[in-house]
Amino acid sequence: MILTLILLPITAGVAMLGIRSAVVRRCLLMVVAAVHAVLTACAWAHSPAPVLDGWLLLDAPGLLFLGITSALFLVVALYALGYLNREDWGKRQDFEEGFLFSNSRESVFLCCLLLFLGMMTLVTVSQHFGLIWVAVEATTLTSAPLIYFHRHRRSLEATWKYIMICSVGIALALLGNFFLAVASTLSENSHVPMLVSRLIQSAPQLHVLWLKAAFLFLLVGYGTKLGLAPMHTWLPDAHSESPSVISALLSGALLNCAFLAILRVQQVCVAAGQGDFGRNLMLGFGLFSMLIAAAFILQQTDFKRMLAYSSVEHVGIMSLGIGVGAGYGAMLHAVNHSLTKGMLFLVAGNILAAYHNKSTRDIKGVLTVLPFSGLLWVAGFLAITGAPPFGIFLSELTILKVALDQGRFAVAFGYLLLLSVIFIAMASIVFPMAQGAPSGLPTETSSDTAIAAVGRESALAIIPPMVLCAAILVLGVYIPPVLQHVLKQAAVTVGTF
Amino acid sequence: MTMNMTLLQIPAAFILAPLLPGVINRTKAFFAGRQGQPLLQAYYDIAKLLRKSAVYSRTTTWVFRAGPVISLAAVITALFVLPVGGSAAPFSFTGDMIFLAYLLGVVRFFTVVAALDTGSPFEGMGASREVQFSVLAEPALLLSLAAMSLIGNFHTAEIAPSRSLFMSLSEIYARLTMNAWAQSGTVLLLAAGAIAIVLLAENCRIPVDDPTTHLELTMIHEVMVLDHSGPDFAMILYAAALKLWIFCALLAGVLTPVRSGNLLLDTGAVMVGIFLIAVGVGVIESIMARLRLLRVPQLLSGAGVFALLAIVLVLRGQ
Amino acid sequence: MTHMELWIDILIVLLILTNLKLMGSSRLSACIRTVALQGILLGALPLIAGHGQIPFRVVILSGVTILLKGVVFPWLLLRALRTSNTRREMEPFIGYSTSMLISVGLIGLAMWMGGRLPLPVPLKSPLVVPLALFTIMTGLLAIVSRRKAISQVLGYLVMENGIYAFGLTLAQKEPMLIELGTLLDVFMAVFVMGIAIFHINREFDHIDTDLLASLRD
Amino acid sequence: MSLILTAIIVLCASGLASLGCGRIPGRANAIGAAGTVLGCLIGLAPAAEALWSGQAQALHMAWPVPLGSFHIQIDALSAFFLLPVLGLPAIAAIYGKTYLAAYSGKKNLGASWFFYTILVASMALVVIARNAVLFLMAWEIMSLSSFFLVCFEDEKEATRKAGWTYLVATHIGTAFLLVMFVLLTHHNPSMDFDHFSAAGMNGASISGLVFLLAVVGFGTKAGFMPFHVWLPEAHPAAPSHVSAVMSGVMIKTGIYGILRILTFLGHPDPWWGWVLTGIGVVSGILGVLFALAQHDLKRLLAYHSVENIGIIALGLGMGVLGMALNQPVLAVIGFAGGLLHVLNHAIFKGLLFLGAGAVLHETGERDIEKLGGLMRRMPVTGALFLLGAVAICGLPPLNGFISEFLIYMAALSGMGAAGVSLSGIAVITALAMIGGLAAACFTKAFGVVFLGEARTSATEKAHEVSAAMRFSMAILGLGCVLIGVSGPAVISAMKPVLETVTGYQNYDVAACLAGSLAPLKHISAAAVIFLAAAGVLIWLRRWLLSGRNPAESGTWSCGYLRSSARIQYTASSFAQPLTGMFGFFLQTHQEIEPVEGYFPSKGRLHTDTGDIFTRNLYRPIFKGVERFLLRLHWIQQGRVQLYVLYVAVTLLFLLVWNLR
Repeated sequence: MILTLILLPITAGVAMLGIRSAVVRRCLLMVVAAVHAVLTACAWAHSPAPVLDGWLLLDAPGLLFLGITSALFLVVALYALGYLNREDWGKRQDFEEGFLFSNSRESVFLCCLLLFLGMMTLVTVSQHFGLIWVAVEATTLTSAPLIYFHRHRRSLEATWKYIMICSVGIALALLGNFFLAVASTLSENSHVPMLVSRLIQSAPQLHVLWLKAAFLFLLVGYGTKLGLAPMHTWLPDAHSESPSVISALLSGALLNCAFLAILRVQQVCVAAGQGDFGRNLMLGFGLFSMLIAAAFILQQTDFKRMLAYSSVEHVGIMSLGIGVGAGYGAMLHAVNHSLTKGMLFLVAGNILAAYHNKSTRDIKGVLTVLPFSGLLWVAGFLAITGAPPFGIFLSELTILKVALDQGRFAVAFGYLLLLSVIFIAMASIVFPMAQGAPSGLPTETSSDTAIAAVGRESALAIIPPMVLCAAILVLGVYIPPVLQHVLKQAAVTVGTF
Repeated sequence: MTMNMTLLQIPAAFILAPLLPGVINRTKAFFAGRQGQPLLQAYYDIAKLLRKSAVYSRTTTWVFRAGPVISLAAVITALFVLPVGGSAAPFSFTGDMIFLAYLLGVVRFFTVVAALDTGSPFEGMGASREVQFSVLAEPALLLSLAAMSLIGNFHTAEIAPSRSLFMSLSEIYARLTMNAWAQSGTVLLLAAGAIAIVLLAENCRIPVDDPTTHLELTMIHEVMVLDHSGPDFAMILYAAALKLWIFCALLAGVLTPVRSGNLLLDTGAVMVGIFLIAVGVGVIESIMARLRLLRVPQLLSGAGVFALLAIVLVLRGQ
Repeated sequence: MTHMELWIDILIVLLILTNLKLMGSSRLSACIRTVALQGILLGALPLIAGHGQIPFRVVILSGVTILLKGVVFPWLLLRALRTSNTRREMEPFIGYSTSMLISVGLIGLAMWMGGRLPLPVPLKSPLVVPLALFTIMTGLLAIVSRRKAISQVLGYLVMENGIYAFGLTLAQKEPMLIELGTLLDVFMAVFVMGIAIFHINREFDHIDTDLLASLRD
Repeated sequence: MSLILTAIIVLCASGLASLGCGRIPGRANAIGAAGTVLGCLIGLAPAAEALWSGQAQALHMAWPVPLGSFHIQIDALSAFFLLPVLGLPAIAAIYGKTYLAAYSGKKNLGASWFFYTILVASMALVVIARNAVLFLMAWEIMSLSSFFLVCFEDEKEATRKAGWTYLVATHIGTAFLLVMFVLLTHHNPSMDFDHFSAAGMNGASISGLVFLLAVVGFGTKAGFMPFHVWLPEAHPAAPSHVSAVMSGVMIKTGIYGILRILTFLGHPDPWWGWVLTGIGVVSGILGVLFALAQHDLKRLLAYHSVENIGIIALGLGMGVLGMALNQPVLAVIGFAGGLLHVLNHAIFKGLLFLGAGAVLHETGERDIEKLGGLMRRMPVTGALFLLGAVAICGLPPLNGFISEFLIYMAALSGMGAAGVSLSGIAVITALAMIGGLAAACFTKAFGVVFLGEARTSATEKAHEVSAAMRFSMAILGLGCVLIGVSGPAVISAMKPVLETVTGYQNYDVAACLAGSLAPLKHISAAAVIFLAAAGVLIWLRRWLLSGRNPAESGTWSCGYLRSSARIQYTASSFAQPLTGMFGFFLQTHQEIEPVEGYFPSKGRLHTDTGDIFTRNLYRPIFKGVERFLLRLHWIQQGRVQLYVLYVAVTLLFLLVWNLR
């Protein structure tokens, strides 16, 4: 079943290249997404057997992140249907600089999309550090063409930065893998295989110094992919220039994959008695990421960049959560953040489609122009900043409680301070956009005709974010027992509570 | 015995209060070397006004007409908690001094509102000053009364549930004996000073206000009631007289510490005190000029400082 | 010092020299050739280090490495270079002589760090770890200090070479599947970068990264 | 318990139903108002029962969220707060139905009612929640729903700014509460109130810290100075019935929070009482001073909320001091005064905001300098506003006096005890000054708006508001009078509440209250005398004037014959002596073009009193943080080389750092 989960999207992706009918392609996309989701659900119900000598195995963290990825992908695929329908496939004008550009071919786009899903699935099920590395690098490569979907200068720049920085980062992670291999070399002829479970078993025998060095390299390497500051620099560019569908997946699913990769190393560290070493580093990176995110969300002029920096903030929170030992909170936060950020990017796509503008200073009156999207935009803001009854409130509270229970007052202070600053900064951007009389619309006539020109919101653009909104609302007041169980298991796996 | 006096206090105030402005005016006339008004001028004025009809501004509403009525009613109610010298008031209860002060607040509130109802700039001006000065006068009055309540009482470390340490006005004044003066004379003197200043301010006497001036720009109380006429104005005059009576009684109670138990002696002493205070007010009005308006807050702050000092002394001293 | 160890040391010194050459030359085609040479040398390293009896998988891996790093990548890059009409790296952020000086400094740093990391199993040459670290740093330095997109890809390749040097000599027990997967990924990365350079050239008419700095805050 | 849950469900359901009818304003309006009234009435029943019997009722259910459980309880304290929490919104809803009708077609009334009902429901949940997670959720939902209500007219720049300020303030306040609750449940996997303990790290007591956090966190909501800055912005911006609910009830949840936390902290330290008293003095005096300097009627009322919260804080401060120093009388009377003022303020502030709303509804004007003479056009509103004004000034025989009197009593009775005397003096001085200033402020507000002549044409079209709106205000006015004359009964009924707050046994509280019951009885009697005297005098005046024929003329202007409405004293000039006297605190901004020369042309004077805390405390802090963070923007320069350098340097730094 695990193999099916990986191979299904890959084969379907390759097949995409050969399908000429747009309808069939889109149907295939939906079918794959749905089947993938159903298989994932089955995996949640009954843990599937390990394959390839335990290289591919679904443990609790993997199950959790696979679940997020699959669910988000299903919703995003639904949105993508509407998105691809809306897209104008000919040459058209860029709304910022005015030059002409076109899109890459839909078949390539969908192919990469499915390959991307396959690679992310591979990350979640891999137990071998080498395989994890291969899969993570593969996600970078398959997602690069997705970012360059709109073929214009800015997206090209973003893609370039994305490949360059992430490749360098991942290369460092490869070195980290080798270091880990050195650490696991017991003598000339005996070494521990690079499987997570085996390394944990023989963790006491590992070479501490090499293990630490390996952790540093892997943290910085995968941290680049995860978007921890100061390695996050590619993230705002890639998220703002890619289509919203892709931004949602990058933020909601891809970051988690990198996070999972770091958690795997942390697992080994904890088993080797070096848990505090890893935790302190993650704590530092977490706080620094929040600080950087706060600085750049403040007076941000591009709302998609704002969301991207918010992702930096939230990976910071997740990292900080692991850092203070709040594994449960961090895992819950990963779930909440993925769904919330996915929803926000989808709504941002709707706003962008109506306004043809990304400037937070020009756009006004979203609530009037796009009543549903506006409402979701405001709700998403509240959710992402941790207002109840949305899920992030609970995860942030849990992390705070652990931090204070550990007596880490300075950390708790910084955490709350930065959360507040970010809340204020985002509120100063989101509400002026949502409220007031409409302005910033593409047609410079009276607001009534401009609103009429935008027309009513289509169901395919509204239902996916609504579904996500409902999900985070539910997670804010009710955590299903099955999820609760997996979260607790995952927290135990990474050596926290 | 005491009972009788208690019941007599209110009629006495009703009857004697309008005499006080007369006494003041006669004193001033004496100092100015004039014949002056008759001692009973205020009675004549009230009687005359009661017989007259009234003129109302077209701007005014029922608020204007209600002002004098409510003011007078409040002053009359205040008389019920007012001890005259050592004899208790008809109503004496813990915290009645606050009730008294707030009843005077009601008087002020409705006088001011009635003044504003005319829409006249002059009355507005007077009203504005009235509320300004009361902000400072009210704490001074309450603090000085509180200081007196603490005299000789500051020794119980714990307040028993059944009995409050803090007392009613009547109890306070009943304890202001010669002995109390001997023990804490400074405190009482300071408190009396504060009350005296508040008396001058609240009753619109020189140096705060000049009731006889004819330049409306400088007046406070008189200008607020410019538009009232007939029975309304009679009520205002009467209420003003009663208010003066109340303050004189409060001050006289401190300054005449005759608590012999002999009704005649005690009552006589305090009555003499009340009228001597009226004479004193007259003397002040004769020998002092009106302060500049900007100076008045300083004078009232002085009263507040007196009262505060009194409290500090009484708390430190025992 | 045995015969074989001498050969290893010679190889390592050659690798270090290729790094210095890369940092010192401005002609891009020369740089590409240097990197190609480095790839070939790197591919040869496990063959020499193998005590005479060389397992089959090592032969395959070395072959693939030499093929990819010595032939395919340079060919890809040279093609991109030709289409873009670019010859030289003009005005790098850090000048050539400075780059050389920094490189020398980096050798020292690499030596120090190599000394701080005692290996659990004794190596054929104590220079391998410093070499690997130095190559990685050179690659990073190239990425950071050069303006042309191609130079950055070269930097990435050098860095990858350094990592590879480390991996080949230290962790030979890695399963072959992983090794191949790794190589495939690197190949794909360079391939995608090549495509990106192609698009950059089409979009901007040259491959300077200066114009790729419009997305900022 | 089922009744209160039913009430909450009814409220939420009617809100949703109203939201569903968003396109038909009339129906949305009717459903929203009716649902609110119904829900509130259902909810009041268990509250009344709990107060009457003194028995607490609880419901405890599992709730699968981390740290949470669905634990609610109605004890006497909760029940006491439920009275205003459910009472005032019901009355305001009746008013709001007509008030909002003016916006039908222009605004989404369904959404407004939705947030209104959610606000009421969440407030009810706040006062009955017994689990920190549940409490915090209700608390934040309350804040958010009221935020959306404030943003009702979001097309106005000022409204958006007000909403922003409110949102920021309430969010920061909640951050303090988060820390507070977590500290209270140190190392405990459950955040139920039952498990709260003030024993912190290593057994050391952290109750002082928790208390301070509560004061800041809850104080932000309550409007303690200097955390009040959102209040004068947000309350005026909301629709008037919402202002009434926010000012009258919602900010009291902050007071509830402090009281509730006090019950967990055990024996207080004296400095807690001093802190509360200090806050009370500052909030009370500065609140009313700033109110005095305002020209905007609703803003003025909002500052008065700060003042009244200050008075409540004085009462609580006395109560805490009493507990700290083992002076049960002081404690009981202080808390009684503070608590009763909570109820009283809800009533008269509700009345005043509804009155202000009526003026706004009819004239479209909130600037009192442009109003005047409304008494003749809106006699009922005017009379009720006057009643509210008298009550808020704390004048007898209305309700405001009763609660202030109790606080005075507490201060005076504690004066003798060591540790209280200074606070006692402060309380008496402050209360007396507040009384004087409040009288100044409300004679100004009432006088300038309702009396005299109309200053501009804004009032021309005004006429009396609808019966429903008058009815709402009349109910509240009746409340002012009833509590005013029945002080002893009210205080006796509060006995279980005081037991909950102080933790004293039955006997003690009753005994402590006895000392204050007698005076209150006398005051009630004196109130009757007052009313009787007024009645007699009215009759006397009627009788005297009956045969005569009162004449009418213009106002006597001391000889000026051609007087116009514009020569009336304005609100600014009325307040000027006092604002000038306290100019140091107010820092009023003045623009003046004096009248100069022999033939003067136009002169002009404009004053504007912003908040000194906003200007001198918060704005510099915010600017400083902003400047620091913006300086970090150079990081993102756009060059990929630099970005890779970051990665390399980070790695190198970590390596060197960890491999030293």
